[in-house]
Amino acid sequence: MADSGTKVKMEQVKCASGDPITVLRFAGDITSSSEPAVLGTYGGLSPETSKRILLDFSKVEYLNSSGIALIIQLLYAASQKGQTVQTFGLTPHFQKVFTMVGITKYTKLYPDEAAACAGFE
Amino acid sequence: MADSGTKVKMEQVKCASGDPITVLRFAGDITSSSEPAVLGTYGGLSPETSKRILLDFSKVEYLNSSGIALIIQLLYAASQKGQTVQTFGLTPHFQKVFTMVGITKYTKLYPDEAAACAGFE
Amino acid sequence: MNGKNVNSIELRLPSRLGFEKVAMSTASSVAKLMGFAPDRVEDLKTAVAEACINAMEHGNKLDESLIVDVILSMNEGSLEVKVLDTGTGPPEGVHAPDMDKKMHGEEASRGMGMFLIQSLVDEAEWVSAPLTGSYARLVIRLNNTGD
Amino acid sequence: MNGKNVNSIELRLPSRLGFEKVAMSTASSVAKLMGFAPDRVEDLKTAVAEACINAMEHGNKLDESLIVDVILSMNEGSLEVKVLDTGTGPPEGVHAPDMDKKMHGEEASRGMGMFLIQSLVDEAEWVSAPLTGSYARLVIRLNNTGD
Ligand SMILES: Nc1ncnc2c1ncn2[C@@H]1O[C@H](COP(=O)(O)OP(=O)(O)O)[C@@H](O)[C@H]1O
Ligand SMILES: Nc1ncnc2c1ncn2[C@@H]1O[C@H](COP(=O)(O)OP(=O)(O)O)[C@@H](O)[C@H]1O
Repeated sequence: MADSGTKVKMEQVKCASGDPITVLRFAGDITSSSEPAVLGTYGGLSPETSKRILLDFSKVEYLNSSGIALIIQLLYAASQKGQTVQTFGLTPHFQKVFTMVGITKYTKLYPDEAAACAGFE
Repeated sequence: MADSGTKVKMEQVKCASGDPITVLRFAGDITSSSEPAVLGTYGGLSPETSKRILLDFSKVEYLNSSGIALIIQLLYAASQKGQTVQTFGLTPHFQKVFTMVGITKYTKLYPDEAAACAGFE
Repeated sequence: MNGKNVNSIELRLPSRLGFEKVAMSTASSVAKLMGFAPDRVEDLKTAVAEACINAMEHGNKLDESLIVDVILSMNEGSLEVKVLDTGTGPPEGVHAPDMDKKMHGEEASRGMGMFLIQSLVDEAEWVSAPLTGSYARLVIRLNNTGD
Repeated sequence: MNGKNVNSIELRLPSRLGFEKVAMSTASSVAKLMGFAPDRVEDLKTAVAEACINAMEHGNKLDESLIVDVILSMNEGSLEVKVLDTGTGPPEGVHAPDMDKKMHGEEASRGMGMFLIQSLVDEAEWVSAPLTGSYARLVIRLNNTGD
């Protein structure tokens, strides 16, 4: 059985102001089996150098409530460490779902990467 | 039950040489229930003014063997009346299917409208 | 399923996480045939996925030899989906997630499936029938353009 | 279907033309889960559609109360699809279309379904079992990249 699984790519970018931003680019599925990809990758970031984190969902094909629970755990951990997390690339449907469950109180949803970067300023 | 049905649009264009071409632009499904759309529309063309016919499949979502049978009937009728028929806009999969059943002996498949138009010259 | 029900389509899946995607595709295709708008099809897909995951995980305890049965019934203006498992059904009603509690570690990060189902469809109920199996029943209506 | 078969997914459809699209979506989704390439998924979709249409039209004579049963069995390197109806199966073997005859009105324009099925999949057979119903059986293999 081919498992489409979760792919994640870590990237460092700079926003207009020159501040460094860590981008986690997810692809594939985010489900209950994505813990290593989501929390493992997040856990590898240093709280000192990764103050600003951007979650890129634009290549995510399937996201369920267990996957959203992992994102909530990431947000919880980040809030504990004083990191700011912004989000972009969600389809209109999943923007609605994130809003329904109330995540938008803890991470803002932006239409694209440029807007999300600007959101840190 | 919403029936996505067969849509067909008739258009007159000119090829580079200035010769008039009749384009039948299909959209939706081509199945056993598409007889009015396929043969009815074809039957409304005058054999004198529609010597060159172009079949545009680029908006077709679903095509089955009963639909292909209607296209064969159209090609048969056109060959009787001395009309030339060219085809474009089929996906690679349906180009393969048309080739498998042998239709390509009676209509050439082109990648796009410009190439298909040029094929009349 | 009653073989005489000419408006029902049935899908039977082993309880393996991931197979809910097959139910999503099947439900999506039925909803498109019925003429549902793309955003309602998305609502339905997420609701069906969550119901199937719950049936596999909680109802059938991830025993792959136990079947999740998905029955799609097409009515004049609505589509009903029943997702059946062999368990005793959810012990409690729908719980709305409290994000503040989740963000303070006072509530599990999970536990949003039933809430999402209820929020995304026009009607949702859970019927517990310990002897014959239990089911989640969802309805989306054609004249509802969504929230 | 044997409830113990943890690698089988079953879809049951009334014999209504158009519902073959639901079978296409279900089969496509299973094939994608198994990792089939997009062109092979297209081959499978067309083959499954043609088999369902034949089951509805010829096997079940378009009686909507008769079910077409689609059983998808996932094996290590292949996907098998059985499409069952309540009829006696095709009376003859697969007939390759003769386009010249069709273009001279000497052969019906139809009659390409079984040929397409056989051409698009890696294995195809028709099993006639007048008492229990008949089925078309198709197999596509993962290691075959298509023609
Ligand atoms: N089909 C079911 N059978 C038994 N229990 C269920 C079923 N669906 C839901 N439940 C119960 O309801 C609880 C809440 O479900 P849900 O909101 O989907 O969140 P989660 O599945 O993440 O726990 C589950 O933890 C489970 O105890
Ligand atoms: N499931 C079936 N049950 C009974 N007869 C069948 C079945 N499938 C095919 N046949 C028979 O085989 C013939 C050829 O089928 P096919 O090649 O698909 O073309 P078509 O369906 O266009 O006639 C049909 O006309 C029918 O007589």
